Amino acid sequence: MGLGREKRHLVASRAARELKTGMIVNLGIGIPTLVADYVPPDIHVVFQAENGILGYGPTPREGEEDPFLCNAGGLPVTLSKEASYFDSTVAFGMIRRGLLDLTILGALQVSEEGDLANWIVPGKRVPGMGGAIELAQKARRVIVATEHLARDGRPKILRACTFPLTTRKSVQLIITDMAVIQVTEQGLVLQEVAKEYEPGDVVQATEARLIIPPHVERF
Amino acid sequence: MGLGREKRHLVASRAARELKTGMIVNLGIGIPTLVADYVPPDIHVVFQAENGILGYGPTPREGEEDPFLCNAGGLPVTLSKEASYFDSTVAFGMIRRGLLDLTILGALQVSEEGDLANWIVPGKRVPGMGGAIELAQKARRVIVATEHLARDGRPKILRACTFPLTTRKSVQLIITDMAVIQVTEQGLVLQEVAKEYEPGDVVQATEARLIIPPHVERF
Amino acid sequence: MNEREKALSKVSTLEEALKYINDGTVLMFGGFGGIGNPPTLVEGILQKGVKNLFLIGNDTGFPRVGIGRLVTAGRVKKIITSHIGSNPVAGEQMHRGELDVEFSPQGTLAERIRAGGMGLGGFLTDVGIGTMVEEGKQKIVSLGKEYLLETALTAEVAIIHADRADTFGNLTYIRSARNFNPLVAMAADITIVEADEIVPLGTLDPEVIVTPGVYVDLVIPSGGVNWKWAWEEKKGT
Amino acid sequence: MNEREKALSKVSTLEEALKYINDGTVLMFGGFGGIGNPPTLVEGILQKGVKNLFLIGNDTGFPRVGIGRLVTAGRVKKIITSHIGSNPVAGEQMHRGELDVEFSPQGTLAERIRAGGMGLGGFLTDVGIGTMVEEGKQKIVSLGKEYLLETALTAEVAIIHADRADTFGNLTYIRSARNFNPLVAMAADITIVEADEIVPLGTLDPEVIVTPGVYVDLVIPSGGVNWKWAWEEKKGT
Repeated sequence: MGLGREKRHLVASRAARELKTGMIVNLGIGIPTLVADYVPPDIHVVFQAENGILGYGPTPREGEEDPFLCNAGGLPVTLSKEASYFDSTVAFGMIRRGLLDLTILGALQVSEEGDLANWIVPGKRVPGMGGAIELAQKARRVIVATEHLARDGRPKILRACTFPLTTRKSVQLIITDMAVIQVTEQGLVLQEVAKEYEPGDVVQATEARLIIPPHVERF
Repeated sequence: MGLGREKRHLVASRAARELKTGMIVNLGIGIPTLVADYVPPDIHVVFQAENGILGYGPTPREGEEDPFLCNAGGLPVTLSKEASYFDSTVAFGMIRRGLLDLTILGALQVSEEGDLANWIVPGKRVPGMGGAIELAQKARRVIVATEHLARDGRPKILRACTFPLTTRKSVQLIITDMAVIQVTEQGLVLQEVAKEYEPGDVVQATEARLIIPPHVERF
Repeated sequence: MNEREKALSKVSTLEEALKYINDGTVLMFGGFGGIGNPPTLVEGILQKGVKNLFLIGNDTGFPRVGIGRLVTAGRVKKIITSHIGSNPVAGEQMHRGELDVEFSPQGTLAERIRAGGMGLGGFLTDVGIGTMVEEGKQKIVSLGKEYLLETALTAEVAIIHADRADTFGNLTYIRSARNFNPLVAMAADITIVEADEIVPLGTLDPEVIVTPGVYVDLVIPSGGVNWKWAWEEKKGT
Repeated sequence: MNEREKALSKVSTLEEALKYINDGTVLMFGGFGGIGNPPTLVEGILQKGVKNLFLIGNDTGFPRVGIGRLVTAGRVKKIITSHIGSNPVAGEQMHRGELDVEFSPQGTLAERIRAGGMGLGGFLTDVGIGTMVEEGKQKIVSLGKEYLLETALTAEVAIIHADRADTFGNLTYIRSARNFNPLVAMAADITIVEADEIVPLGTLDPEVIVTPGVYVDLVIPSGGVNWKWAWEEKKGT
C-alpha cells in the first residue's frame, strides 16, 4: 500500500484517538481498518460494518480467525457483546439515517474544502465506490486516514480534487503519516505534525494551502 | 355480520374447496378467515398473514389461544411446521411480488367485470383499505367470499360498483351463501347454486347479469 | 454492569420515557390489531394526560385494546393508518370531524415507515393505481411503467413492545407481535421500547436479534398487557 | 417425510439446479468479499461451462475466491456491482472491454435488489447527488427536496449460501455471511439455495428464520468452501 507497516499503524493509532465513548463508528478499507486494533482501553465505541455487523472488535489472534466473521474488507474480526447481524440494506439504512457518529475512510485525494475522491483513478484503476459515498455523505463526522503522498509521490491533499468526487465538503479531519489537518471554513489548518517531520515538510508535501497556527502539536 | 353462523360457514367451507396443494394463500377478514378451519385433510396449503406469518393453521381449541399468535384480523390461530415470522414490509413484499397463489377476500360490492369495492360505504363507514388493495391487485387468483346480499337486503353483485373501488378487474370467482359465480370475459357465469335455492332465486338477488349454463351444480 | 456495559446502556424508566411524549407529538407505534401495541407506554400516556397526538401506525386497535385506548380517550387529533374498522370510536370521531384520518394501503404504509427509517425519500409502487389512493400523489414513469410516488414517513417518537431487550437495546419480538414494531423502531428520532424482559448485554444471540440496538434510545420494563383481547371479551358475553 | 412435508419440499440436486443457469442468464448472487458466495454452485457453473453471464451482486470477490472465480474464468459478460477492487482480474477485463461493469453505490445496490424483491419500482435517495452517480438517472423533487430515482433490480436466477435450510426453504445464515443473501433470495424468479445443513420441517425456530421459504425454489446441499480465503493466502506467502 506504499507505506511501511509502522507508518500505517502510526496513522491508525492517531486516528483511534478521535474515538469517543458511545460512538457508532464505521472503518473503511485499508489503514482505517487497523483503527479497531488501537481503541484506547477506557473508550467504548461500537464498530459497524457494511456487510451487516454492529458491534465487532479487534483482529483475532492468529489461528482463531473465523472466515464467516469478517469486516467489509473481508478481513477477520472478533465479536463484541452488543453485537447483532443483519443484511446490507439495514447496514446502509443506519448509515443513510445518520446514525453513524464517525466514519474513518481512505482517500485518493482530499481538497481544501473537504471534497473527497476515493474511487476512481482516471484511466487507471476503477475499483468502484463500494459504500464510500454513503459513508462520506451521511456520517456525522468524516475523518480521512491516509498516506500523505500517493504511491507515485504526488500530493493527495489538493486545492481541488482532479479525480471524480466521492462527495463534496464532507471531510472534517485528515490524518496522515505526516500530519493531522483540520478542514475549516477558513481552509486547512495544520493541527499536529508527526515527530520525525517539521511543519515545513508537511507544507512541501501538500498542494493545498495550509494555515499554520502558532502552536502545532506533535504526535 | 348479517348472516347466521351456518351460512357463513357454508360459504367458508365451499371456498375451502378452491384450495390446492402447494398454494400460498391469504385470507381476508370476516368469512374468509373461517376458511382456515375447512382445509380438506388431503390438501396442503400455506396460509400467509399481513401481520407477518407464513404458515399458520386452524383456530386453536378454546383455552389454548395465544394472544401473540393471531391472524391479520386479530383472531387467534395455530402454527404450522413450515412457519416463519417477519415484519409487515416482508408480508407485503410477498404479496406485491406475486408470490400469493390465492387470496380470499370479503366484499361490499363486486361488479360484472370483477371490480371489487370493499373499503368504503360512502357517507357511512370508512374502515380503511387495510391490505385489501395489495391483495386484490397482486394475488394470482382472487376469490370473493361474502353474503350474497348486503345487510340492508340490497344486492352486492352489481353491473357496476357504486362504492369507491379497491381494484379493477381483479376478482375471478364469487362464492356466496346462494351461489358460486365465475367472472369471465363474457360476463358472470352461474356455476353452482346452494341446495336451498334455485337459479331463479340467485338471479333475483343479483343486480348484475348472470349467464346460466344448461347444467348448474349444487353445493 | 462493567464500565463498557454502563457506557452503552439505555435502560430507563417510564417517567423518563414520558418526558419525550407531549401534546402534539408525532408518535409512531408498533402493533397490529392491538397485538404488539406497548401497554405500559399507552397507559403512561393516558395517565400523563397527553393530548392532540399525531399518530402513525397500522390501525386504531379496538376501543378498549392497545392504541385504541388513546383514541377512545380523545387524545388523538390525527392519524396516518391503514384501517380503523375494528375501532368504531375512531370511525365516529372521524365522522364528527374530531379525528383527522389519512389512509394508506397497509403494505404501502409499512414501506413508507421503513423508507423513513432507512433514510430514503420514498418509493415507487403501482399499488392503488386507478383508485382513490392516487389522489394528491406524484405519478412517475420509470422504465416505461407508471407508478405512484409514496413518500417516506418519520416521527418524533416511536413506542414499541419487544419481547426481550438487552441493555444496549437489541430487541427480539414474540410471534405475530413483531408486525410493525421493527419498522417504527427505525423511523423515529427517539425510540422507546418496553420489553417483557430486559437482559444483560451478551445474552441475546446476535443471529436472532431483529432490531439492532443502534435504533433504540430508551428501554423500560413492560408491565404486560392490561386489557382483555377483543376475542376474549366476545367469548365472555 | 409425511405427505404434507413432501408436498412442500424443495430439496433438489446440483444437477437439477444447474438446469436453470445457462449462457446469458441474469444471475444474482449473495455474498460480500467472497463471504456468503455459494461455493458448490459457483463450482457447478464453472464445470458446466456456462458463459456470458450477467451478474448482479455486491462485488467480484477475489480472483480465486467465490464469485471471483467466474470472472477469472471469463464467464461473465456484464455485472452490476459496487466494488471490483479486490479482484484485479475484473479490473483488467473491464479495461480491455471484455467485462461491462455498471457501478451502484453499495447501499443503493442493496436497496435496488430489495426493491425488486419487494415488488416496488424503485426508490428515492440523495446518495450520490452531485457526483457521477447522477448520470443517466431521473431527478425527482418530493416535498421540496431533490432525489435520484434508483430503479429496482430483479434477476432470472439467484444463487445463495445459507447455513441451515429446512425442506420448505426457510433459511438462516451464519454471522457476516448473511450480507446480500436474504436480498437476492427475494429478487429472482428462481432462487437456488445451497445450505450447509438441510433439516426437517419444524426444526428451525420460526422466530429466527431470516428468509421465509416462499422465496426459495430449490435447496441443495453445500459441499462447503473450496477456496483459500485471501487473508489465509497472504499469511501463507
